[in-house]
Amino acid sequence: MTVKVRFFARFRELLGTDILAEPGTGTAISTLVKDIAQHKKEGYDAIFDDNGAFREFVIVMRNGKRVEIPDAGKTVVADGDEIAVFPPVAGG
Amino acid sequence: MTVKVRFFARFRELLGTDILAEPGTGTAISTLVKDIAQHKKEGYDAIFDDNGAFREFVIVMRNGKRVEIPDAGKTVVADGDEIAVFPPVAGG
Amino acid sequence: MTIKVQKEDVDIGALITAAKKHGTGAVVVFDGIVRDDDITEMELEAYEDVAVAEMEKIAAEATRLHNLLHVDIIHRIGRLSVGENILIIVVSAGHRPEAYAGSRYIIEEIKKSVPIWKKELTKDGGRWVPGEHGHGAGKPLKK
Amino acid sequence: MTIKVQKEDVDIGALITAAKKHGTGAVVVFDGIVRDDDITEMELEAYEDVAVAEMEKIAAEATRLHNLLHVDIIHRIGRLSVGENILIIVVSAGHRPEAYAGSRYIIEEIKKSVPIWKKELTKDGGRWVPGEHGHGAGKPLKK
Repeated sequence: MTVKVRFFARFRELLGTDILAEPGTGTAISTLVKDIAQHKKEGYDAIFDDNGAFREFVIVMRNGKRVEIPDAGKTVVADGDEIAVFPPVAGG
Repeated sequence: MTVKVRFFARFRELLGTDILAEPGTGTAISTLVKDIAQHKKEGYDAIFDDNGAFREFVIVMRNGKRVEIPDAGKTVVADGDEIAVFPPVAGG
Repeated sequence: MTIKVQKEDVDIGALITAAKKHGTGAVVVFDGIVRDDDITEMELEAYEDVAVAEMEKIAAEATRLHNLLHVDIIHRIGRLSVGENILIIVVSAGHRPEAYAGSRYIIEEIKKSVPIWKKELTKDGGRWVPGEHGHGAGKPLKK
Repeated sequence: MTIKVQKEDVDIGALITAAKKHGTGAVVVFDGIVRDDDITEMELEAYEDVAVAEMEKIAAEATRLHNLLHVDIIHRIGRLSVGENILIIVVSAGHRPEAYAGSRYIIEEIKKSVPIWKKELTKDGGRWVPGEHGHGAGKPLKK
Protein backbone atom coordinates (compact mmCIF):
# COMPACT_ATOMS: atom_id res chain seq x y z
CA MET A 1 0.00 0.00 0.00
CA THR A 2 1.00 3.61 -0.50
CA VAL A 3 0.75 6.37 2.11
CA LYS A 4 1.72 10.01 1.58
CA VAL A 5 3.53 11.79 4.40
CA ARG A 6 3.51 15.58 4.44
CA PHE A 7 5.72 17.69 6.66
CA PHE A 8 5.22 21.43 7.00
CA ALA A 9 7.22 24.50 8.01
CA ARG A 10 10.39 23.67 9.96
CA PHE A 11 9.73 19.94 9.69
CA ARG A 12 9.47 20.26 5.90
CA GLU A 13 12.75 22.15 5.75
CA LEU A 14 14.45 19.36 7.68
CA LEU A 15 12.80 16.30 6.15
CA GLY A 16 11.23 17.25 2.83
CA THR A 17 7.54 16.64 2.15
CA ASP A 18 5.03 14.68 0.07
CA ILE A 19 6.97 11.50 0.76
CA LEU A 20 5.35 8.37 -0.69
CA ALA A 21 5.94 5.46 1.68
CA GLU A 22 5.01 1.81 1.26
CA PRO A 23 4.42 0.59 4.81
CA GLY A 24 3.49 -3.00 5.59
CA THR A 25 0.03 -3.95 6.83
CA GLY A 26 -0.55 -2.95 10.43
CA THR A 27 1.98 -0.09 10.52
CA ALA A 28 1.10 2.59 13.09
CA ILE A 29 1.36 6.30 12.24
CA SER A 30 4.17 6.84 14.74
CA THR A 31 6.19 3.95 13.32
CA LEU A 32 5.77 5.23 9.76
CA VAL A 33 6.81 8.78 10.62
CA LYS A 34 9.75 7.56 12.69
CA ASP A 35 11.02 5.42 9.81
CA ILE A 36 10.96 8.39 7.47
CA ALA A 37 12.46 10.86 9.95
CA GLN A 38 15.22 8.40 10.91
CA HIS A 39 17.43 9.36 7.96
CA LYS A 40 17.98 12.92 9.20
CA LYS A 41 18.90 13.27 12.85
CA GLU A 42 17.99 16.96 13.12
CA GLY A 43 14.56 16.27 11.66
CA TYR A 44 14.01 13.26 13.88
CA ASP A 45 15.00 15.20 16.99
CA ALA A 46 12.66 18.05 16.09
CA ILE A 47 9.69 15.68 16.10
CA PHE A 48 10.55 12.93 18.60
CA ASP A 49 11.87 13.06 22.14
CA ASP A 50 14.63 10.88 23.65
CA ASN A 51 12.13 8.09 24.29
CA GLY A 52 11.02 8.07 20.64
CA ALA A 53 7.63 9.61 21.46
CA PHE A 54 6.17 12.54 19.51
CA ARG A 55 7.18 15.76 21.17
CA GLU A 56 4.32 17.30 23.08
CA PHE A 57 3.74 20.21 20.66
CA VAL A 58 3.79 18.17 17.44
CA ILE A 59 0.51 17.97 15.52
CA VAL A 60 -0.39 14.85 13.57
CA MET A 61 -3.26 14.53 11.10
CA ARG A 62 -4.58 11.60 9.15
CA ASN A 63 -6.57 12.60 6.08
CA GLY A 64 -7.03 16.10 7.44
CA LYS A 65 -8.28 15.02 10.87
CA ARG A 66 -6.29 15.50 14.01
CA VAL A 67 -4.88 12.34 15.62
CA GLU A 68 -4.15 12.74 19.31
CA ILE A 69 -0.54 11.99 20.06
CA PRO A 70 -1.33 9.17 22.52
CA ASP A 71 -3.35 7.55 19.71
CA ALA A 72 -0.68 7.85 17.00
CA GLY A 73 1.05 4.68 18.20
CA LYS A 74 -2.13 2.61 17.91
CA THR A 75 -3.61 4.14 14.75
CA VAL A 76 -2.80 1.94 11.79
CA VAL A 77 -2.41 3.51 8.34
CA ALA A 78 -4.42 2.37 5.31
CA ASP A 79 -3.72 2.48 1.58
CA GLY A 80 -4.14 6.01 0.19
CA ASP A 81 -3.87 7.72 3.58
CA GLU A 82 -2.33 11.18 3.87
CA ILE A 83 -0.43 11.68 7.10
CA ALA A 84 0.57 15.27 8.01
CA VAL A 85 3.05 16.23 10.72
CA PHE A 86 3.67 19.83 11.69
CA PRO A 87 4.63 22.28 14.43
CA PRO A 88 2.08 24.61 16.13
CA VAL A 89 0.25 26.80 13.63
CA ALA A 90 1.13 30.48 13.27
CA GLY A 91 -1.20 31.92 10.65
CA GLY A 92 -3.17 35.15 10.76
CA MET B 1 -24.91 93.40 19.07
CA THR B 2 -25.53 90.43 16.78
CA VAL B 3 -25.71 86.82 17.89
CA LYS B 4 -26.31 83.84 15.60
CA VAL B 5 -28.62 81.10 16.86
CA ARG B 6 -28.41 77.68 15.22
CA PHE B 7 -30.96 74.93 15.70
CA PHE B 8 -30.35 71.39 14.45
CA ALA B 9 -32.35 68.31 13.52
CA ARG B 10 -35.94 68.37 14.84
CA PHE B 11 -35.43 71.80 16.41
CA ARG B 12 -34.30 73.16 13.03
CA GLU B 13 -37.33 71.73 11.31
CA LEU B 14 -39.58 73.45 13.85
CA LEU B 15 -37.79 76.77 14.25
CA GLY B 16 -35.46 77.31 11.31
CA THR B 17 -31.77 77.98 11.83
CA ASP B 18 -28.95 80.50 11.47
CA ILE B 19 -31.15 83.15 13.01
CA LEU B 20 -29.44 86.50 13.52
CA ALA B 21 -30.70 88.07 16.73
CA GLU B 22 -29.93 91.50 18.18
CA PRO B 23 -30.24 91.00 21.94
CA GLY B 24 -29.72 93.80 24.41
CA THR B 25 -26.71 93.95 26.71
CA GLY B 26 -26.88 91.41 29.52
CA THR B 27 -29.18 88.95 27.76
CA ALA B 28 -28.76 85.36 29.00
CA ILE B 29 -28.62 82.44 26.56
CA SER B 30 -31.89 80.99 27.85
CA THR B 31 -33.70 84.32 27.42
CA LEU B 32 -32.41 84.75 23.88
CA VAL B 33 -33.42 81.22 22.82
CA LYS B 34 -36.81 81.56 24.48
CA ASP B 35 -37.51 84.84 22.65
CA ILE B 36 -36.75 83.18 19.31
CA ALA B 37 -38.64 79.96 20.05
CA GLN B 38 -41.69 81.89 21.32
CA HIS B 39 -43.10 82.46 17.83
CA LYS B 40 -43.73 78.76 17.21
CA LYS B 41 -45.45 76.85 20.03
CA GLU B 42 -44.40 73.39 18.83
CA GLY B 43 -40.78 74.46 18.63
CA TYR B 44 -40.89 76.16 22.02
CA ASP B 45 -42.47 73.08 23.63
CA ALA B 46 -39.83 70.81 22.11
CA ILE B 47 -37.07 72.77 23.86
CA PHE B 48 -38.62 74.19 27.05
CA ASP B 49 -40.71 72.56 29.77
CA ASP B 50 -43.84 74.00 31.39
CA ASN B 51 -41.70 76.08 33.75
CA GLY B 52 -39.83 77.66 30.86
CA ALA B 53 -36.62 75.73 31.67
CA PHE B 54 -34.58 73.91 29.01
CA ARG B 55 -35.77 70.33 28.79
CA GLU B 56 -33.34 67.95 30.45
CA PHE B 57 -32.07 66.37 27.19
CA VAL B 58 -31.50 69.63 25.28
CA ILE B 59 -27.89 70.47 24.46
CA VAL B 60 -26.75 74.09 24.35
CA MET B 61 -23.41 75.31 23.00
CA ARG B 62 -21.84 78.73 22.90
CA ASN B 63 -19.16 79.10 20.24
CA GLY B 64 -18.82 75.33 19.99
CA LYS B 65 -18.43 74.73 23.73
CA ARG B 66 -21.07 73.00 25.79
CA VAL B 67 -22.97 75.18 28.26
CA GLU B 68 -24.53 73.22 31.10
CA ILE B 69 -28.25 73.80 31.26
CA PRO B 70 -28.18 75.20 34.81
CA ASP B 71 -25.66 77.78 33.56
CA ALA B 72 -27.62 78.83 30.47
CA GLY B 73 -29.76 81.22 32.52
CA LYS B 74 -26.70 83.04 33.91
CA THR B 75 -24.48 82.99 30.83
CA VAL B 76 -24.69 86.33 29.06
CA VAL B 77 -24.21 86.46 25.29
CA ALA B 78 -21.65 88.71 23.62
CA ASP B 79 -21.48 90.30 20.18
CA GLY B 80 -20.54 87.71 17.50
CA ASP B 81 -21.48 84.71 19.62
CA GLU B 82 -22.82 81.57 18.00
CA ILE B 83 -25.41 79.78 20.13
CA ALA B 84 -26.39 76.21 19.11
CA VAL B 85 -29.36 74.31 20.49
CA PHE B 86 -29.99 70.67 19.57
CA PRO B 87 -31.42 67.32 20.66
CA PRO B 88 -29.21 64.35 21.67
CA VAL B 89 -26.73 63.39 18.97
CA ALA B 90 -27.31 60.31 16.83
CA GLY B 91 -24.38 60.07 14.46
CA GLY B 92 -22.32 57.06 13.55
CA MET C 1 -4.91 61.46 9.27
CA THR C 2 -8.16 62.47 7.59
CA ILE C 3 -11.05 63.62 9.78
CA LYS C 4 -13.97 64.88 7.74
CA VAL C 5 -17.69 65.47 7.54
CA GLN C 6 -18.65 65.34 3.88
CA LYS C 7 -21.31 64.44 1.35
CA GLU C 8 -19.04 62.39 -0.90
CA ASP C 9 -18.24 58.73 -0.45
CA VAL C 10 -14.62 57.60 -0.03
CA ASP C 11 -12.36 54.91 -1.49
CA ILE C 12 -11.85 52.63 1.50
CA GLY C 13 -9.17 50.61 -0.30
CA ALA C 14 -7.10 53.75 -0.77
CA LEU C 15 -7.55 54.71 2.89
CA ILE C 16 -6.29 51.27 3.98
CA THR C 17 -3.22 51.59 1.77
CA ALA C 18 -2.48 55.04 3.22
CA ALA C 19 -2.98 53.75 6.79
CA LYS C 20 -0.02 51.36 6.52
CA LYS C 21 2.45 53.45 8.42
CA HIS C 22 5.84 52.08 9.49
CA GLY C 23 5.27 49.44 12.19
CA THR C 24 1.72 48.54 11.14
CA GLY C 25 0.73 44.93 11.71
CA ALA C 26 -3.06 45.35 11.70
CA VAL C 27 -5.63 47.64 10.12
CA VAL C 28 -9.24 47.57 11.29
CA VAL C 29 -11.99 49.25 9.28
CA PHE C 30 -15.46 50.03 10.57
CA ASP C 31 -18.03 50.89 7.92
CA GLY C 32 -21.47 51.96 9.16
CA ILE C 33 -24.12 51.49 6.53
CA VAL C 34 -27.70 52.68 5.92
CA ARG C 35 -29.74 49.65 6.99
CA ASP C 36 -33.00 48.76 5.31
CA ASP C 37 -35.33 49.32 8.27
CA ASP C 38 -38.31 49.85 5.97
CA ILE C 39 -36.91 53.19 4.92
CA THR C 40 -36.52 54.80 1.54
CA GLU C 41 -33.52 56.96 2.36
CA MET C 42 -31.69 58.55 5.25
CA GLU C 43 -30.97 62.25 5.69
CA LEU C 44 -27.96 63.23 7.80
CA GLU C 45 -27.23 66.62 9.28
CA ALA C 46 -24.20 67.84 11.21
CA TYR C 47 -23.06 70.82 13.23
CA GLU C 48 -20.03 70.59 11.02
CA ASP C 49 -17.25 72.60 12.68
CA VAL C 50 -18.02 71.17 16.09
CA ALA C 51 -18.43 67.64 14.71
CA VAL C 52 -15.02 67.75 13.06
CA ALA C 53 -13.36 69.23 16.17
CA GLU C 54 -14.97 66.56 18.34
CA MET C 55 -13.88 63.75 16.00
CA GLU C 56 -10.34 65.15 16.04
CA LYS C 57 -10.37 64.99 19.85
CA ILE C 58 -11.67 61.42 19.73
CA ALA C 59 -9.00 60.39 17.21
CA ALA C 60 -6.25 61.91 19.36
CA GLU C 61 -7.56 60.20 22.48
CA ALA C 62 -7.90 56.84 20.70
CA THR C 63 -4.33 57.20 19.43
CA ARG C 64 -3.05 57.90 22.93
CA LEU C 65 -5.06 55.15 24.65
CA HIS C 66 -4.49 52.40 22.08
CA ASN C 67 -1.13 53.24 20.47
CA LEU C 68 -2.64 53.75 17.06
CA LEU C 69 -0.34 54.60 14.17
CA HIS C 70 -2.98 56.16 11.93
CA VAL C 71 -6.65 57.18 12.14
CA ASP C 72 -9.15 58.27 9.48
CA ILE C 73 -12.75 59.19 10.29
CA ILE C 74 -15.10 60.16 7.49
CA HIS C 75 -18.71 60.85 8.46
CA ARG C 76 -21.07 61.46 5.60
CA ILE C 77 -24.02 63.86 5.59
CA GLY C 78 -26.83 64.59 3.15
CA ARG C 79 -29.21 62.10 1.64
CA LEU C 80 -28.04 58.47 1.55
CA SER C 81 -29.71 55.38 0.15
CA VAL C 82 -29.95 51.96 1.76
CA GLY C 83 -26.57 50.25 1.55
CA GLU C 84 -24.55 53.45 1.35
CA ASN C 85 -21.65 54.16 3.70
CA ILE C 86 -22.46 56.53 6.57
CA LEU C 87 -19.28 56.41 8.61
CA ILE C 88 -15.88 54.99 7.77
CA ILE C 89 -13.25 54.56 10.49
CA VAL C 90 -9.81 53.24 9.51
CA VAL C 91 -7.18 52.63 12.19
CA SER C 92 -3.79 51.00 12.08
CA ALA C 93 -1.67 49.66 14.93
CA GLY C 94 1.27 47.37 15.54
CA HIS C 95 -0.94 44.54 16.76
CA ARG C 96 -4.56 43.47 16.44
CA PRO C 97 -5.80 44.03 20.01
CA GLU C 98 -4.90 47.71 19.78
CA ALA C 99 -6.44 48.09 16.33
CA TYR C 100 -9.76 46.53 17.38
CA ALA C 101 -9.90 48.42 20.67
CA GLY C 102 -9.01 51.73 19.02
CA SER C 103 -11.64 51.29 16.32
CA ARG C 104 -14.32 50.38 18.83
CA TYR C 105 -13.39 53.29 21.09
CA ILE C 106 -13.82 55.73 18.22
CA ILE C 107 -17.26 54.56 17.13
CA GLU C 108 -18.58 54.47 20.71
CA GLU C 109 -17.31 57.99 21.40
CA ILE C 110 -18.76 59.29 18.13
CA LYS C 111 -22.16 57.93 19.15
CA LYS C 112 -21.85 59.77 22.46
CA SER C 113 -20.61 63.17 21.57
CA VAL C 114 -20.42 64.17 17.89
CA PRO C 115 -23.23 66.54 16.86
CA ILE C 116 -24.70 64.65 13.92
CA TRP C 117 -28.32 63.58 13.47
CA LYS C 118 -30.06 61.08 11.23
CA LYS C 119 -33.57 61.16 9.88
CA GLU C 120 -35.02 58.00 8.40
CA LEU C 121 -37.24 58.81 5.44
CA THR C 122 -40.15 56.44 4.98
CA LYS C 123 -43.11 56.18 2.63
CA ASP C 124 -45.18 57.96 5.27
CA GLY C 125 -42.78 60.78 6.09
CA GLY C 126 -39.76 60.55 8.35
CA ARG C 127 -38.53 59.97 11.87
CA TRP C 128 -35.45 61.29 13.64
CA VAL C 129 -33.28 58.49 14.98
CA PRO C 130 -33.04 58.86 18.77
CA GLY C 131 -29.50 59.15 20.11
CA GLU C 132 -28.08 56.21 22.06
CA HIS C 133 -26.87 58.62 24.73
CA GLY C 134 -29.41 61.00 26.24
CA HIS C 135 -26.87 63.67 27.00
CA GLY C 136 -24.53 63.33 24.05
CA ALA C 137 -22.43 66.24 22.77
CA GLY C 138 -19.19 67.71 23.99
CA LYS C 139 -18.24 67.21 27.58
CA PRO C 140 -20.74 65.21 29.63
CA LEU C 141 -23.12 66.88 32.04
CA LYS C 142 -21.66 67.21 35.49
CA LYS C 143 -23.95 65.51 37.97
CA MET D 1 -18.85 34.01 1.08
CA THR D 2 -15.25 33.69 -0.09
CA ILE D 3 -12.88 31.52 1.97
CA LYS D 4 -9.51 31.14 0.30
CA VAL D 5 -5.82 30.49 0.71
CA GLN D 6 -4.07 32.16 -2.19
CA LYS D 7 -0.94 33.95 -3.37
CA GLU D 8 -2.76 36.89 -4.94
CA ASP D 9 -3.83 40.03 -3.11
CA VAL D 10 -7.52 41.05 -3.07
CA ASP D 11 -9.51 44.22 -3.68
CA ILE D 12 -10.81 44.97 -0.19
CA GLY D 13 -13.12 47.72 -1.46
CA ALA D 14 -14.85 45.23 -3.74
CA LEU D 15 -15.20 42.73 -0.88
CA ILE D 16 -16.85 45.39 1.29
CA THR D 17 -19.32 46.25 -1.47
CA ALA D 18 -20.19 42.56 -1.91
CA ALA D 19 -20.59 42.12 1.88
CA LYS D 20 -23.53 44.55 2.03
CA LYS D 21 -26.26 41.96 2.19
CA HIS D 22 -29.87 42.91 2.95
CA GLY D 23 -30.07 44.04 6.57
CA THR D 24 -26.43 45.12 6.86
CA GLY D 25 -25.77 48.05 9.20
CA ALA D 26 -22.09 47.48 9.88
CA VAL D 27 -19.10 45.99 8.07
CA VAL D 28 -15.85 45.34 9.95
CA VAL D 29 -12.63 44.57 8.10
CA PHE D 30 -9.51 43.11 9.67
CA ASP D 31 -6.37 43.37 7.58
CA GLY D 32 -3.26 41.67 8.96
CA ILE D 33 -0.08 43.12 7.50
CA VAL D 34 3.59 42.13 7.26
CA ARG D 35 5.16 44.26 9.99
CA ASP D 36 8.65 45.61 9.69
CA ASP D 37 10.29 43.69 12.55
CA ASP D 38 13.74 44.08 10.99
CA ILE D 39 12.80 41.62 8.29
CA THR D 40 13.28 41.70 4.55
CA GLU D 41 10.28 39.55 3.62
CA MET D 42 7.93 36.94 5.01
CA GLU D 43 7.33 33.47 3.58
CA LEU D 44 3.98 31.82 4.29
CA GLU D 45 3.14 28.18 3.92
CA ALA D 46 -0.21 26.38 4.34
CA TYR D 47 -1.62 22.88 4.52
CA GLU D 48 -4.08 24.23 2.01
CA ASP D 49 -7.04 21.84 1.93
CA VAL D 50 -7.13 21.59 5.70
CA ALA D 51 -6.62 25.33 6.14
CA VAL D 52 -9.57 26.16 3.89
CA ALA D 53 -11.80 23.55 5.55
CA GLU D 54 -10.87 24.89 8.98
CA MET D 55 -11.55 28.51 7.94
CA GLU D 56 -14.93 27.43 6.55
CA LYS D 57 -15.79 25.89 9.92
CA ILE D 58 -14.68 29.06 11.70
CA ALA D 59 -16.76 31.25 9.36
CA ALA D 60 -19.85 29.09 9.92
CA GLU D 61 -19.39 29.15 13.68
CA ALA D 62 -18.83 32.94 13.71
CA THR D 63 -21.98 33.39 11.62
CA ARG D 64 -23.99 31.29 14.05
CA LEU D 65 -22.57 32.87 17.22
CA HIS D 66 -22.69 36.49 16.08
CA ASN D 67 -25.55 36.64 13.55
CA LEU D 68 -23.28 37.61 10.70
CA LEU D 69 -24.79 38.24 7.29
CA HIS D 70 -21.62 37.70 5.28
CA VAL D 71 -18.05 36.50 5.85
CA ASP D 72 -14.94 36.55 3.63
CA ILE D 73 -11.58 35.19 4.74
CA ILE D 74 -8.61 35.42 2.42
CA HIS D 75 -5.29 34.17 3.78
CA ARG D 76 -2.32 34.77 1.57
CA ILE D 77 0.69 32.45 1.19
CA GLY D 78 4.01 32.71 -0.58
CA ARG D 79 6.53 35.49 -0.26
CA LEU D 80 5.23 38.83 1.01
CA SER D 81 7.00 42.13 1.54
CA VAL D 82 6.70 44.48 4.50
CA GLY D 83 3.35 46.29 4.29
CA GLU D 84 1.62 43.62 2.23
CA ASN D 85 -1.71 42.10 3.30
CA ILE D 86 -1.44 38.67 4.93
CA LEU D 87 -5.01 38.06 6.01
CA ILE D 88 -8.20 39.87 5.13
CA ILE D 89 -11.40 39.22 7.08
CA VAL D 90 -14.59 41.01 6.02
CA VAL D 91 -17.79 40.52 8.02
CA SER D 92 -21.17 42.21 7.85
CA ALA D 93 -23.95 42.26 10.44
CA GLY D 94 -27.06 44.21 11.30
CA HIS D 95 -25.35 46.07 14.13
CA ARG D 96 -21.82 46.98 15.15
CA PRO D 97 -21.42 44.82 18.29
CA GLU D 98 -22.03 41.68 16.24
CA ALA D 99 -19.72 42.79 13.44
CA TYR D 100 -16.82 43.55 15.81
CA ALA D 101 -17.34 40.39 17.86
CA GLY D 102 -17.64 38.19 14.77
CA SER D 103 -14.50 39.65 13.22
CA ARG D 104 -12.52 39.20 16.41
CA TYR D 105 -13.77 35.65 16.88
CA ILE D 106 -12.56 34.71 13.40
CA ILE D 107 -9.02 36.06 13.77
CA GLU D 108 -8.57 34.49 17.21
CA GLU D 109 -9.77 31.10 15.96
CA ILE D 110 -7.55 31.30 12.89
CA LYS D 111 -4.55 31.87 15.14
CA LYS D 112 -5.50 28.79 17.14
CA SER D 113 -6.33 26.19 14.57
CA VAL D 114 -5.61 26.94 10.90
CA PRO D 115 -2.49 25.12 9.61
CA ILE D 116 -0.51 28.03 8.22
CA TRP D 117 3.05 29.00 9.14
CA LYS D 118 5.12 32.12 8.71
CA LYS D 119 8.85 32.45 8.30
CA GLU D 120 10.41 35.87 8.74
CA LEU D 121 13.29 36.34 6.33
CA THR D 122 16.09 38.52 7.64
CA LYS D 123 19.48 39.65 6.41
CA ASP D 124 21.01 36.76 8.36
CA GLY D 125 18.61 34.02 7.28
CA GLY D 126 15.17 33.36 8.66
CA ARG D 127 13.14 32.39 11.69
CA TRP D 128 9.81 30.58 11.94
CA VAL D 129 7.26 32.61 13.84
CA PRO D 130 6.18 30.62 16.90
CA GLY D 131 2.43 29.95 17.13
CA GLU D 132 0.44 31.81 19.79
CA HIS D 133 -1.20 28.53 20.79
CA GLY D 134 1.13 25.66 21.61
CA HIS D 135 -1.35 23.01 20.55
CA GLY D 136 -3.00 24.74 17.63
CA ALA D 137 -4.61 22.82 14.74
CA GLY D 138 -7.94 21.07 14.47
CA LYS D 139 -9.65 20.01 17.65
CA PRO D 140 -7.73 20.75 20.82
CA LEU D 141 -5.83 18.08 22.69
CA LYS D 142 -7.97 16.33 25.26
CA LYS D 143 -6.32 16.58 28.65
